[in-house]
Amino acid sequence: MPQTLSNILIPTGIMLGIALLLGLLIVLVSRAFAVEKNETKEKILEALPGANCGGCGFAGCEGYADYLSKNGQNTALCAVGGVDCAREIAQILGKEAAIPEKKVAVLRCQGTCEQTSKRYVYLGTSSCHAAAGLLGGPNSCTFGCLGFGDCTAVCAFGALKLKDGIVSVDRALCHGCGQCVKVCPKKLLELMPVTATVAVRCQNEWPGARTRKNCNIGCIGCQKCVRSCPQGAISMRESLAVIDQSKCIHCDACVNGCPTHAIAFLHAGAARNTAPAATGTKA
Amino acid sequence: MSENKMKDVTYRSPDERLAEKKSKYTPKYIFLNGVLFENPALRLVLGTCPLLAVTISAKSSLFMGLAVLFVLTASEAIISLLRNVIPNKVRIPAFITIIATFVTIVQMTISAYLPALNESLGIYIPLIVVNCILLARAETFASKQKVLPSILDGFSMGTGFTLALLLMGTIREILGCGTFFDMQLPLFGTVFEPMMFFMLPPGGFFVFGICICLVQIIMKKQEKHGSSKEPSPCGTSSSSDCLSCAGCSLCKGKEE
Amino acid sequence: MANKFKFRDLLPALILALICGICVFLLAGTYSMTKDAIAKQEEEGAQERKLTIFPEARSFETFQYSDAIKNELASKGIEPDEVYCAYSSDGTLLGYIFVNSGFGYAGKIVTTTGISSGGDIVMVIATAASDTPKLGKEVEGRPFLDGFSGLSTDSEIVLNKDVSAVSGATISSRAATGCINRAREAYQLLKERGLV
Amino acid sequence: MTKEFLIIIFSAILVDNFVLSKFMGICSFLGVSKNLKTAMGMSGAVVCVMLVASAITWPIQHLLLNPLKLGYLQTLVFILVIAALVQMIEMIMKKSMPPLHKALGIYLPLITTNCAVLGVTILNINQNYTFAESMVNALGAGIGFTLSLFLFSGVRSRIDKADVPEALKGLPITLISASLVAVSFLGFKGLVENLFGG
Repeated sequence: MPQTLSNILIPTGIMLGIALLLGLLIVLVSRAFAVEKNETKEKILEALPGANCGGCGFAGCEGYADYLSKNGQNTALCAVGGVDCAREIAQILGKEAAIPEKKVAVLRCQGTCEQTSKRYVYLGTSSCHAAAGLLGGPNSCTFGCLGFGDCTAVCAFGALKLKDGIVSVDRALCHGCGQCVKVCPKKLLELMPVTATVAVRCQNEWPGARTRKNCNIGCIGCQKCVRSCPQGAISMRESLAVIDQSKCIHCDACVNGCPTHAIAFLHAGAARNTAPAATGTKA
Repeated sequence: MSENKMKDVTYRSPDERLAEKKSKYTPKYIFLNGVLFENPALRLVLGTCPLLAVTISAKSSLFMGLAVLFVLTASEAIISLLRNVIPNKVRIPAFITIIATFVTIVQMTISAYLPALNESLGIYIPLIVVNCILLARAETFASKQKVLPSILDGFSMGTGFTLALLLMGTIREILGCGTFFDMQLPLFGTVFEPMMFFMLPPGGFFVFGICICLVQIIMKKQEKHGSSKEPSPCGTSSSSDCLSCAGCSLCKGKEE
Repeated sequence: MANKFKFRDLLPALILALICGICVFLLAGTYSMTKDAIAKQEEEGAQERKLTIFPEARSFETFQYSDAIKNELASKGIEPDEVYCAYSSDGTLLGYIFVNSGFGYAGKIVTTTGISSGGDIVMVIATAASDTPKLGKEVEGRPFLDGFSGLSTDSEIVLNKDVSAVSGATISSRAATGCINRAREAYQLLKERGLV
Repeated sequence: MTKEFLIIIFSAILVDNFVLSKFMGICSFLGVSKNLKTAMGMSGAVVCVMLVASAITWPIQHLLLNPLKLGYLQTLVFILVIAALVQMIEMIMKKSMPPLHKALGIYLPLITTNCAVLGVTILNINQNYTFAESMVNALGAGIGFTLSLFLFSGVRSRIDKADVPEALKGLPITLISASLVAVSFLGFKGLVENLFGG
């Protein structure tokens, strides 16, 4: 009996010793490197959708939750989460709920294959950045959308699709996180409030004659829209019209006046009001 | 990368989140999960070390699969029994000790009392201790769920792993040495010269890649028909606690 | 440390130790139960191997040699794990059995080399337990090992000259040949000392 | 003496590279080599776990297990030591390098079951290396692991750029390229013999 007894007890004793030693070491290390648990940050992280899209300007939800748990202001930066997420965060931080302004990406170019032409056949890797590096891209208009889909690859919500040469934005799916705006080498995508109805869908700053030769739907800088806008919301940059959305009263005068249709409605239901002099703001 | 990665990531109210966590693991879901959606070898890419070494012959893959099935089910049961006892700080050493002890006890009993089984299975039992599946499943599943789901999960993961092993084993054995379960296949001896490449581990990588590619095609087809209500393959609902495992490019996990 | 070292902080370490203790208790228990069963299995295996080398042998005794020779063998790195003498039913000496071990591609290789009293290799049996089947395991196959039978123990056995290696398992075949050569050299040394 | 060490280091890094010749530690190798930063973080952790684990397991084996004939405890004790080390490294990393800790995710605890780490410790005992030799072997194995991880994450970032057929995207193409890298490492087989006349 003693033989088998010692045969069992000795190893058990050794193991107990080793395990105890290691356990103590672990406890010591865990005390030396304790990471304080930030309760509010955890709760906020739960509330955020976790898309890590960077739309709020922080490094993912973790960064935003960290910022919120520390200084607790602008609780409504999360475009993806939308209104109810902002309300929950405000509730966690004990602030009154701020309504985030829903934004949607808009492509400021209509240079589809029919409207423009190609200057050379591009056979490089299919990425906008690569193509843009080669003499501004194969398109006749070097400001225009190259259509290689860098933005579609980065869009986390599948809101961007390539349609006959340029990108089309699906406004329902777009959460306004702004990833595509950052990645477009030609800076054509811009986040505009959902309420906006019209926009200059062109970025071409060439004088009108040269634009006309390269794209039959580009802005030729004729300034008809500047004169026709009752609010003076449209100004000129080089020979390109720029609309200030805050002043726009959605009277649609500029759209009807534009000879090349460079200014276009943003979504089907926008063309509600054709009379130029109408006043009153739209919902 | 699949373009709509996080289509379903929208805001979910607190009680929605709670409901989602609870209701997820129905028995049918766990079994399908282990064999199809989250097959440990082909989807989560765990347990590759023994997988490459063992799938040289279909027979040894079958035995290895059965050994893993048996040990995985039992150790997940024990671990989920003790899940409230083991403090979080020492969870890994505790789990691995339980697994290692269990495997060694099984090895000893088999080599002592079942010499026939030991002849075929003997070499693979120590390999199981080093198999990542056990600790991965213990860490992600058994330490959070009750005993019964854990046993079912262990069983389903084991079967999934055995099926994957068997698939690879048969391919490598047929191509590598022209036999199937050690029976010389008629065509293969003379007309088709067996390729040694498949017996070497680089061949194992190659066949493993092809198998995952097949599974990916099947999953994509199902996704298109929408017939499979395939959850995000990492088995984690929201993407925030994604395991960023090797199969990350397959699932909706976040992408660095 | 910020706060005082309370007992609660030691709890994880104690629980880990407790779990490990119970595990090893079970392990040691099964080990002591299965120890003699495993030894019996091994013994049967060894006995069976010896009988295949010398079928007509009836009894095997471990070969005794003085410590001086043992150290000399060890210094040359050719000390076999075990040495036996095989005696037939009427007590005549049939030959010697050297058991050596070495390292193949994936694990231990144990060779049992039977050398007749005349000095030629009767037969060799190799076991490569943890080698991968179809590769390292082929070293156990008869085609490879039969190449050694009948070779004389005077000259060194060279792979791919006296014996052809197993294709695809060069490391394991080299390890096995190494073990057999070590057995041969040990036999030569014992012969010089007149013990054999 | 140094020739002995050189042989061990050389064979651990090139000839018997733990990942590409002995095929140990593939789980984390595949999981982490997606981008270089996490790959290097991981291999750093693996190297120090290997070194410290060898430093602890060698004396345990030779001073504790062998004299008392407790060979069967070897696997259990070794894995326990490695698991405790990994747990400590995880805590240290969580405190000092949280982004890396988040990037490694499940792969940090999986170092415990990483066959390479356990493989090194058991190999040190089986080859009955002296203490210095086993430390050198652990260092060589660690460097070999880092080298193969480094090579492979380079290969992998190239693949992400190339246009791969739809079905092969992601893991399958990674595995096929891993098999090619492994074949290239087969070439080192005879290196040590004729380099050092071993």
